[in-house]
Amino acid sequence: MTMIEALRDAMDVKLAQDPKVLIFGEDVGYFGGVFRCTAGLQAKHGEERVFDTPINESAIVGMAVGMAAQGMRPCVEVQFADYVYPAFDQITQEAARLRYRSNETFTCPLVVRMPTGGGIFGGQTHSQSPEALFTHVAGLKVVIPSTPYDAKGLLIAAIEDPDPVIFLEPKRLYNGPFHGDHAGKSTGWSQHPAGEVPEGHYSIDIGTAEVRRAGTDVTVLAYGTMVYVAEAAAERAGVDAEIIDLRSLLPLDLDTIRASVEKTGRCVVVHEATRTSGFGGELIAEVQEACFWHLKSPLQRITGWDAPYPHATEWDYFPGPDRVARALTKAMED
Amino acid sequence: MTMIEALRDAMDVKLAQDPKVLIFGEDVGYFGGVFRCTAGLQAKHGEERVFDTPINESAIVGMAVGMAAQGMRPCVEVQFADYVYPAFDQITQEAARLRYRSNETFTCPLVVRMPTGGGIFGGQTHSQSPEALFTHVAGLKVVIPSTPYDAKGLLIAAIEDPDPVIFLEPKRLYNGPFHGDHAGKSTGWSQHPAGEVPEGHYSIDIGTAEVRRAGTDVTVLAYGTMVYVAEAAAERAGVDAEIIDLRSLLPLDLDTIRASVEKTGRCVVVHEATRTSGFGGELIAEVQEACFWHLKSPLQRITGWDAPYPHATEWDYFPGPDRVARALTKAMED
Amino acid sequence: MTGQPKLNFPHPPARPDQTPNFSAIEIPAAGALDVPPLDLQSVDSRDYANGMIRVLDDEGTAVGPWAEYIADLDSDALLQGLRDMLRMRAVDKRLLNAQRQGKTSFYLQCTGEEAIGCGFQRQLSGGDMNFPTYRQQSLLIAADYPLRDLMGQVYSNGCDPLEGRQLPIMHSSRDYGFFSISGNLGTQYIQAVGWAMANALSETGEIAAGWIGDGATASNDFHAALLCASTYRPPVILNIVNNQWAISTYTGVATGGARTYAARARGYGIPALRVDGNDYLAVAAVSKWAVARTRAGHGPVAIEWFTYRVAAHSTSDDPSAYRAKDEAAAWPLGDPVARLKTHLIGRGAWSEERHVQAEAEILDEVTKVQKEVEAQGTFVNPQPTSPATIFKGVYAEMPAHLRRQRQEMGY
Amino acid sequence: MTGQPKLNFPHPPARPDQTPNFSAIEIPAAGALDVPPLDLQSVDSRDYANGMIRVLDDEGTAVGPWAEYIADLDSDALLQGLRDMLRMRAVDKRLLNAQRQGKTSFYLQCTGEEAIGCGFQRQLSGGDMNFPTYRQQSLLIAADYPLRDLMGQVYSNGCDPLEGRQLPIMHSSRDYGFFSISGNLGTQYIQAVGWAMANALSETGEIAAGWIGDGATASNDFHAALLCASTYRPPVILNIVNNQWAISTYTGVATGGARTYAARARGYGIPALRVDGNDYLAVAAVSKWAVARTRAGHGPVAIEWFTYRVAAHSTSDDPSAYRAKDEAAAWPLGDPVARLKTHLIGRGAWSEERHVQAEAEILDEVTKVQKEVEAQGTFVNPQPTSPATIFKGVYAEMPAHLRRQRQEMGY
Ligand SMILES: Cc1ncc(C[n+]2csc(CCOP(=O)(O)OP(=O)(O)O)c2C)c(N)n1
Ligand SMILES: Cc1ncc(C[n+]2csc(CCOP(=O)(O)OP(=O)(O)O)c2C)c(N)n1
Ligand SMILES: [Mg+2]
Ligand SMILES: [Mg+2]
Repeated sequence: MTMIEALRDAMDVKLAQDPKVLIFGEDVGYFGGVFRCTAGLQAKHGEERVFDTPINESAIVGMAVGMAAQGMRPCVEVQFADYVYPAFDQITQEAARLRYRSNETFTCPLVVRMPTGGGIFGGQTHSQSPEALFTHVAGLKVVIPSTPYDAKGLLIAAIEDPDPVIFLEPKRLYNGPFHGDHAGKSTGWSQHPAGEVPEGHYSIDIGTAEVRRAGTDVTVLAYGTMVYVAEAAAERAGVDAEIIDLRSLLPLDLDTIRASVEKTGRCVVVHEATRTSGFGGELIAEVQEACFWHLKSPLQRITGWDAPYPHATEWDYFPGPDRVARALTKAMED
Repeated sequence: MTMIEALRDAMDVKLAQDPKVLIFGEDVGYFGGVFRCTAGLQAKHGEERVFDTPINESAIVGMAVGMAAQGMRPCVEVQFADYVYPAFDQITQEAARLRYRSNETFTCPLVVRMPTGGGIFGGQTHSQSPEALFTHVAGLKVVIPSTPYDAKGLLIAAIEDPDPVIFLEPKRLYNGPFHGDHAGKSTGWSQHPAGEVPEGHYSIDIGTAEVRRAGTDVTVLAYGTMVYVAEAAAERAGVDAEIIDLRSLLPLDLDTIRASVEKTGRCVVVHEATRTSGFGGELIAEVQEACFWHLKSPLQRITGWDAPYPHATEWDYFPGPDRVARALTKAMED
Repeated sequence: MTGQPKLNFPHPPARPDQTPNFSAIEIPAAGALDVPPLDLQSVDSRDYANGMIRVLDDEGTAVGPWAEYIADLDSDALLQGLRDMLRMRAVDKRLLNAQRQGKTSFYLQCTGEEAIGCGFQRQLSGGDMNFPTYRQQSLLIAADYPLRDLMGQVYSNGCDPLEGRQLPIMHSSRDYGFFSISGNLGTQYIQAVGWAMANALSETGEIAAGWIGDGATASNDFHAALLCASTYRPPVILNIVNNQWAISTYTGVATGGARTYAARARGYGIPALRVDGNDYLAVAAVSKWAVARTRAGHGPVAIEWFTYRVAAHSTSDDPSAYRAKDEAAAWPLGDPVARLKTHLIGRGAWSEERHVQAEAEILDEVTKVQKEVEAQGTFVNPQPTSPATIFKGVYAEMPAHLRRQRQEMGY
Repeated sequence: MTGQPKLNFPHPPARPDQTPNFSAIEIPAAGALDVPPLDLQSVDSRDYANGMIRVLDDEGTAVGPWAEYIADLDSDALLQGLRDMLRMRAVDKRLLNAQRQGKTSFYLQCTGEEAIGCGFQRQLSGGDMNFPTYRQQSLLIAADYPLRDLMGQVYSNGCDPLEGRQLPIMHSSRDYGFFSISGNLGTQYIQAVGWAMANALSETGEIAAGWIGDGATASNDFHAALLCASTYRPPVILNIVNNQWAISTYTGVATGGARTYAARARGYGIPALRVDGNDYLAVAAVSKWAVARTRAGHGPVAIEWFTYRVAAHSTSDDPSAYRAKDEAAAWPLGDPVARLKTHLIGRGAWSEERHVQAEAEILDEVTKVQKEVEAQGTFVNPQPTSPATIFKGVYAEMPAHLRRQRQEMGY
């Protein structure tokens, strides 16, 4: 199953199970979304459950906040993460704080799904990775799967979560894993074990990381597309890296991270987003505080450059396996 | 001169000097702003230069983007930093990237001023510190003064800057320094040397930090109100802290920071914003990478808690001198 | 107006040191407009949106079709309305005082606008939900919300249902149909639309009512709400309280070249009416009509309540710096309490003496509750909330990082 | 429509496998509306906003007051308009092809909408600035923007004036009055208002023109722009291109219960007109009127251009999944090129033969430039931009952290 199919399956399962679940967003209804994640859901569950909206992201989230407060379970789509900013007020000031400010008499169980990240020649407005912004906001949860299996289990968990969840979908992984070799041939999910997705209901606890590759030399903290880039980089560098797929950025599975870094004493953080005040800063701050006395070399960040996402030079911008491999090598040298 | 007067003076100087400078925002025109920062400016410079706007922050910034592109120098006010989110799209996707995306044929020299921070019993929507969000955005500059002298010099520099500047004004410092002792008597700026503000034009380079207190034991990185809290904490802890007032978060004066931490080997970062993905994470990531081999104890963050800003328990939320003092002591013990 | 383009800057009719002047405001005669059918369409609502529905004439007599429409509102019901407004005024007065004495950090009155919330709320049913701004405390009063809770919230003390989390006046009560106030202007308006959509989908039979100030109609969420209400037609009433001012900013800055805010709603295809908001009978009548229409499934409706903000914006504000001193007295639609009183006296159900007595009784009642509530702590004499509440309710379940931070705090 | 509230979900007239059906669209006769005075007020613009200004009748004859209004537009000028449209079509065709061949990552056509941008642009003067969406490349064509620059941008190659920074079609040219395209829908609309305000303040005599699609009228910035234009009255023309679709979403989702988008602008107090966007003469006439009005200082005006998106939304889209197959052919306003051609033949200034010849010449010209541009690199055969451009122009001066990152990259 592709990640797209897995996400669709998660929504399908929840739509069937819980009459309170609603799916809406731009082009998600009749057409099934520009990435086809909701294809067929309106035909199957009806227009009252799955519908198209006007092009106004703050309206989409604002409606969802009102619905969630009144007992529904809206799971909305923002067409690209790059278009989430008009909804920033409703997400960060409203959804995130409704439970708190009403002393838990109104709550806000909603999911905002959005395709994130680069690698598709989408330029500035189809490539952004805004996850760090949301992790700064108390009251939100922030989730990003890297496999079809996780995508389904985490999306079901997100829809069932009593609090608002930002659900980032690495669009470069929609149809297959991507190790950062843009010139190479890509294989689909059907040839990857994590493309095997069970039928029916299952969920993955939000807040748990997964060790994708056990290793002893250096810990790599990654999520989304960068999990595969890290795999390729470890191979390229010939370093026995322990690669942790965070899956959930907020809350963060610090226990798994700490256990790894205490073992390896070295750590590289990778993400696609711009470096300054990216989530890498947060990770490094936490790791150095938790593991200071175990560290053998400086923690490093490999990230997107601090520039807008370019079009023609995408592969020089994207933190590919070469850059990550160099960081791994350097971590071992220091 | 109070910080309010210093800011007003900066705008007055620039309005007089440059016909392209415009001031607008909610209640800033006739009335002169809810904090009175623009009082008298409309009467002096005319309604075409200083005017009131509808209550729509994205309209305010959106108009400013168009004006700036056409050669004006708009310096707009957002009434509280808590209300900047509707303008988030125009600031981060438009102002920040206009120069880049047009290959420098359109530029965006604008300033967005906003009162920031807590300590005034303003509750969730009059107390926030959103600086970290803006520092994640390539193309923006982010400035926050802590004295009337700096406020004037930095605001003049911001208005003259060829690129968009987010100008955060620590509202707790508008009328005097604040060391975090909310029960104690506060003194105004008239009794503080930095309350002495020269007449006429001067500017302070954006991107330069200032050592507020030289010391040898531990480096404290602070900005805004926390500069004074750090001073009080150092005294309370009896630690010879070197307190650096960052003044500019983006670009960051890493040279000054590095020189200090290489000397002290210890570092505490303080800010009012929520901890996770706050600017403290970025600072720690940079410092540990730049100074790893000099560090004698873990870098620490003292910040607002990861909860919405509360009303009644404000002083338990605010990172006051006691908490900072404990961190300084701990830095020395480790 | 030809030649060079020149920018327009809207000005209020009078600034400090000028004489109040409302001559530009057209006040249609009471009784002039009829009662449209419940399924009124936007195209047919032009006269209601540009005119003004009024019931009480200058003598305080109820006249015209809308008076007939609420003929069943007997003297008892109207006296209840009067008492609601008097209670609202007493609460505002006492809490303003408390703020002046430093007993609370902040307060904000709704003086002059009491009829709107009081009259509207009495037409709602249990389960209906208001999405208010900070100036709709009158909805709570007319919902018989316990004064103890209301005042406790303002004192941020042991009586506060919100446990000190929110700025004073940012009430929240699910049981009394009052959605949690945000502070970020406008956000509640589209949320009201979403809530009403949920009602329609779940067939609850309940309706929602969004509230927004004239100034905040400029916000993005106002647009979002009108748009989505127009598209999905949920059972929502979209109220606009035009009290002529947004802090220091004259309402003209938000109206621009539009005739009325009601007319703006019509541009979205939503039927809209404008109402004398200082006329309790007009408020009650139009509210009754709008609630009936909405509950019957005729889709959204917008109502502009025309009124005047008599008091300062809040305790942080001093209007003498930006508007004419006696503007409130010059307001052509008068005072809602005085007008209802005159009407009730006119119909023989009330007297000056009984009014004075009622005022005193209500002030006593309010003052008594206030004393009790103050015993649970004030700003001068705090009985602080436990700091551990800071970490409560951020999430349904406290995640590890918040547990660590709570420990770091010492709890 | 009474009883339980039930949500409304707008539907297009036809879905795949259904017969195209535009019977619900009222098409007023050509020549029916007169030419209002330049200082037309919003209240007086109702018929223009709800009706439709049309000049060419079904036989291709120019009729009515608007035809007279542009009587000075002679055959040469109209032939120029025809050639603009043909060039536009040729460019779209060639670049679509290039994308299909993998020579560029993305493309997007404006087929069916050529008259709007071409007709409008020819009425502007140097210094006037458009704030376009991604579907207004016709403005560039009619501004005689060098094809080399236009195509270079799409190929993101050595000819690209933007040095590969932007997605193909996201043009930017200050000199040709074309503001940098954002990609985030709607944002340019309020920026156009700000630019026009700057024009008024600096007395440049220039005007600005905002552009937005029907779907994007739902965006917050649409509201912000109408609001601020209404309040400050700067010299700005607010164009709405209603091409019936927003990717797969039928225009009804954004219209809701409103009659027209033009009517929505009237709700803000802005005079508004609706125009047959497939009628080059109507476009030219109304553009001429709007430009004259705006430059003379009569404030903002909104124009809804009624048209149909013939092609797919973009090369990432396949409309056969959501709309009736032959909908474009059924579109009641026809094709702008064919209509202008018929008109010119009718007035004896053109012939079928000359048309065929002109098409071929223009295609040749375009293909020739295309070849030259492709020699500077394509996606299949890239001549990559230097990676160091990544750090150029983020700020006027490169800050230290970007210098460090550039070094880290190896430059
Ligand atoms: C998004 C946002 N911007 C600005 C403010 C600051 N503010 C608070 S009240 C107010 C005026 C609102 O006026 P109006 O909507 O007319 O309501 P009124 O106070 O007259 O009842 C402003 C600008 C805010 N709360 N939220
Ligand atoms: C803020 C934002 N949300 C969503 C999108 C994705 N998107 C791109 S084009 C489009 C449809 C726009 O339709 P319309 O405004 O009618 O213009 P048209 O394509 O028909 O010319 C959408 C939803 C976007 N670019 N920006
Ligand atoms: Mg108001
Ligand atoms: Mg469209």
